[in-house]
Amino acid sequence: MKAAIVRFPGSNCDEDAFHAVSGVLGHDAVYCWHKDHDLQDADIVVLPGGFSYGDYLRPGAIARFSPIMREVVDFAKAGGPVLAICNGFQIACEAGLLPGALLRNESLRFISAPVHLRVESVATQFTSGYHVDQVIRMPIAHGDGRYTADADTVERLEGEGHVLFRYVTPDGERTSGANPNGSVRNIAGIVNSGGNVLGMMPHPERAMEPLMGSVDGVPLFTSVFESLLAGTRA
Amino acid sequence: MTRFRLAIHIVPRRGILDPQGKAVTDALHSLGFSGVGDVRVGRYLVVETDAESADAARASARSMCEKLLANPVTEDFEIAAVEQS
Amino acid sequence: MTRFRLAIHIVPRRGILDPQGKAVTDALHSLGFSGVGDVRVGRYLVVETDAESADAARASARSMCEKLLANPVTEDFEIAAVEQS
Amino acid sequence: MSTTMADVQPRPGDPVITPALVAEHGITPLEYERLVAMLGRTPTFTELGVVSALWSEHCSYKHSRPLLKTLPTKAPWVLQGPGENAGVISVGDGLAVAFKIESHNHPSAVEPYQGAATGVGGILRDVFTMGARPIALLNSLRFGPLTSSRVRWLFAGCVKGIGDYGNCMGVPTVGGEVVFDPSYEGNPLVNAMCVGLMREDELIRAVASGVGNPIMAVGARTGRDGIHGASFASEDLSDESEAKRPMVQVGDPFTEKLLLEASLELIRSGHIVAIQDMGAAGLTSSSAEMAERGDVGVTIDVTKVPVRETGMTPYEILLSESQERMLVVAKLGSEDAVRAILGKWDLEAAVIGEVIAEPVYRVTEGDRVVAEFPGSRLVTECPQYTIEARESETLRAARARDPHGVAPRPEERDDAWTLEQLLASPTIASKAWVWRQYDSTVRTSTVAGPGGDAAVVHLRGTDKAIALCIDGNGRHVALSPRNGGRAAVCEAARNVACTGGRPMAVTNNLNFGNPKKPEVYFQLSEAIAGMGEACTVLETPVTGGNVSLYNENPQGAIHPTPTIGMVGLVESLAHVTGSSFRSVGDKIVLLGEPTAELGASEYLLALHGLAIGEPPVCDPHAERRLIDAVLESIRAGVVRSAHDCSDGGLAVALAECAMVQRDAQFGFNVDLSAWAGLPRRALLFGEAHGRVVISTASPGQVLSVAARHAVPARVIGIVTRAEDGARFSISDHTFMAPVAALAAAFHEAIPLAMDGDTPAEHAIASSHAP
Ligand SMILES: Nc1ncnc2c1ncn2[C@@H]1O[C@H](COP(=O)(O)OP(=O)(O)O)[C@@H](O)[C@H]1O
Ligand SMILES: [Mg+2]
Repeated sequence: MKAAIVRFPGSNCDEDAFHAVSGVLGHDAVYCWHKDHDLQDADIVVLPGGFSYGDYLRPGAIARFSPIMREVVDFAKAGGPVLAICNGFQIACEAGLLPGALLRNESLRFISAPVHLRVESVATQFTSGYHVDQVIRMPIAHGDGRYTADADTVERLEGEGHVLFRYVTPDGERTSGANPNGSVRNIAGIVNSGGNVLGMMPHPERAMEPLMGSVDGVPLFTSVFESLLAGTRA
Repeated sequence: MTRFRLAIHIVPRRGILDPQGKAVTDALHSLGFSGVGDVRVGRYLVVETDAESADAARASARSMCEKLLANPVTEDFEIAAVEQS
Repeated sequence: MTRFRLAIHIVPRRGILDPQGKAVTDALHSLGFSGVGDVRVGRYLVVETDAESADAARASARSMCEKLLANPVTEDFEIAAVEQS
Repeated sequence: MSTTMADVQPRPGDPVITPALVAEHGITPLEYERLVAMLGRTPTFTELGVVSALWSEHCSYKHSRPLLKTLPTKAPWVLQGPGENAGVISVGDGLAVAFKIESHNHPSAVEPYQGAATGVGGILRDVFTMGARPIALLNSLRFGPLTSSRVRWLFAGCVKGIGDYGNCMGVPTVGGEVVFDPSYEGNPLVNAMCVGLMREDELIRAVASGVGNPIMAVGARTGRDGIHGASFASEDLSDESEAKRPMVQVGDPFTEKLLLEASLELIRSGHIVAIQDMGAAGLTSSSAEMAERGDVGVTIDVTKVPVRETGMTPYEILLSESQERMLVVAKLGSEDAVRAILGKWDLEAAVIGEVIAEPVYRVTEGDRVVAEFPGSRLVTECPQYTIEARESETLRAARARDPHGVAPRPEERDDAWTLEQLLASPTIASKAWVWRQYDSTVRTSTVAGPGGDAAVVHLRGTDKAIALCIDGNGRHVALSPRNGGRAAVCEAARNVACTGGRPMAVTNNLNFGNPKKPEVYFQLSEAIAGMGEACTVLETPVTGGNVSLYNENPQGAIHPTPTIGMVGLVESLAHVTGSSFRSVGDKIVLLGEPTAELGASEYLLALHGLAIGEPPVCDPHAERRLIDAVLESIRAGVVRSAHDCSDGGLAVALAECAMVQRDAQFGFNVDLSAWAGLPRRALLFGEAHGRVVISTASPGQVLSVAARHAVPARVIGIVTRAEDGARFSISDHTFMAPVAALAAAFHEAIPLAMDGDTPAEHAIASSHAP
């Protein structure tokens, strides 16, 4: 299996994603330069974290116009799995791959901290490796992670089980205290209606090895790769 | 072609939480500006551009906002001024 | 006491680097707005406040900018409008 | 080799040189004489500007170089000592670590957000111009008391500036320190440290060479930013300096990130021979220093420099401190290759001059020569000063006062109350409010981030890690400069050892007042001597650093504050050790001895507002034995946790072991009767050096290791459950503090001060941020 890790100017979690895919899990990973139009026949596309174009104007607002985004959008439309992490999530929303928007944290501060997430649905190719209501731990590190969408959209996401991760307390309670950035309904990660584009603010690629303090990100990557393998076998 | 100066306002849409506006309100109160009520904080852009006419300039200002400058999900924009410069 | 609506523009001072303005300029160019020259990105604040008179409102707007809203070493401000609301 | 210098005519429109103008440039009459003698004529306005920058303290070290020369700088593992953009040490496996610390005190006092941010930008460039990829940032901050709203504004702004820059770069900020003390009220200190990693063979030095090679300006365009920043940073902050304030430099971390990637690609490409950051005094110092190191001449045409604004004069272009720019000496014929690499990253590169054989430093504006100096003399001619050193009577008197004579406050009858007060003192309290704003986990190699004694960063591809910290205690230095200099180095080494790292090398930042004052010069020379003694004994050579003088204002000077950035090597990830207790029933061992020393303590400042008394004596030989004992115990696998005693003494250290980690708290039960003879305040809160608190399941082994190293050691108690509280007994005197209360005091202090009922400063800091 091969992952295409898109490199925008200002991406800075690209090497971490590369290490997660290839260093830790032993799959192939390639970097795709934002000025190119080539996803190098990858099976999955990763939009990594960072500060594409310095987050100037709005996080993701400029990156969505990078040349390679045309291929990324086509890949997603064709049902290919796209994993959009942190700045990648912001870019995916700006590009219309996912509904809603990510606004400045309610505290107005950048927040770097480990958070607890509750897995809300395991019926997706990204979460089949977890069990329902499992509480997992991984870091967040962002200044603009407050997920917002109009009421109907939020209802639809909830109704169709497209909210995959929610900020919770260590024992799985959804409280305002457990909400680091003011996201509506503690939403930390969602999938599109096709179930093939995942956007999340927390960093699964930073929870891959014991020395990182958590390995809770591993099942996310293995889930996708296994469903892809299953697909090719079928 | 004439040079125009476009002034653009981009504001958080009503109903969307504006924590920066709130922080500024609180700050103004604690500085003694007790009369202050609601504060909204948005973006102000000044764009120099060439255009055939004021109308053309205004039209391209709109499309800049729709394409890039404002986020349709959370923000409203207004073209505050179009002047020759 | 009357309610006034103050519109305030805060812009990076001329000569001071405006990385955001530059990023937006480049983005607009690559979107085909080739006529675009310089872009400055600042903040737009709308402040509701009570005051005795329009002049009083304007005066307090100034002092808000000097005390809090504008950074005296990097930014200039202008009171764009003072209207009864 | 001598050369015939062109007869340089004044540039039309430039001001005429008058004594007043010379003085305005901070050039003394004596220095002006030297200049005229060197040129054999009156300098042009441009030359005056160049010299005022290069002969400023910031660039010339004219008051500190003779003292710095006394520091130890050599060891087999040192690949690059002082004099380059950053120091470099070998860590084995063909890997090398580049690191350096830099101050941005004066800019941060004027505009905290941009001042601190550009400080981080500058130190990052110093490291990646050596060929290393930055892998960690640290920072050391000093402010007045948080009760002042201006201080809260400075603090919030600096922290946000540091965070926004490092976060955008994707370099984790893994550690640092923050101290609040009245002496910094008018002059905050902002020191930033960067650590980079490279293969030994990737090391590149900023030495111009190869006659005919093109000199290229790379990165951001040049504007009027920070003109005269260097000489500005070499003056007291006064009303004049307010007026003369240079145009504030604005940082652009996005461009810096592109510049980082482009520079590393450039260095690996083999198309260049040298690269240097255009930092203080921008183009002037970078070009002059590269030429001086290479013992060659350079010529630069300012009309070729890409500018951001129209009508810039040669003077302005040479002295601009616009950020995110590099000066590169390319190989002849490689110009296009260089442009191509920069272009890939949407950055500019322009040929602005060339390396010449003639040993002259020549600047032209088109065909007109606007400045010409006899080569390296421009750098070497700068006079060096040695000032008479005399200790301040006031400080002498303050040291002479007996801390034990200070009457306790009535509430102190309850030691638990005193302990809570100390834990809530912002200097000791948790700095999580700060580092929650710093991305400390990007690059996924942070084994131990902020919150412990030192940070630990994994060297991927090996089983090794590096341990990093910054330490310095200005109050101790003020009251006993030489001892304080030793102590700063030893505390840093202790912190590194507690995490399992062997101290390897040091970078340092000397933050002092006006060196022309005998009292300040005394502090400077004594502190440096003390640092040197400790570095020699600990075998941690100094590989570089930075000097920031004139940190004073009409109200007076700051505490003399050397900050020490220490790099240690952790031989195996298995050795990485934390400071928090880990399991109930573990024995608590104290290595080192409590003493009757109470002078200069945080206790005296926090509870009595006093900076008095003889500071605790620091003996580097004892520290070295302690460090060896700690490391041997850790390697033997018998250490569950290790935490050094610093601010607040033994009681605070024990409390920290129990509750720094909010989600894993413990209690403890200690018996200090062995020292019942000591004054109780000294025993609990005195800051005697050379002490480490260890928790272990095998106390016997720890004691025997300690004995072998002649380190005093004693089992003082046991780790209990948090509900059992923090219990102390000193013969018949006992007291208990609920761990929850200690934790609340420690964790809530800074959030309360910053977010409590005064959001104003925060609103300012955030509304000003981009
Ligand atoms: N400005 C800062 N930036 C990042 N981390 C910080 C900062 N200030 C303090 N810390 C972290 O808080 C912890 C406690 O700092 P400090 O009290 O100075 O430790 P010590 O007393 O052991 O030197 C350390 O892990 C340090 O890295
Ligand atoms: Mg310590």
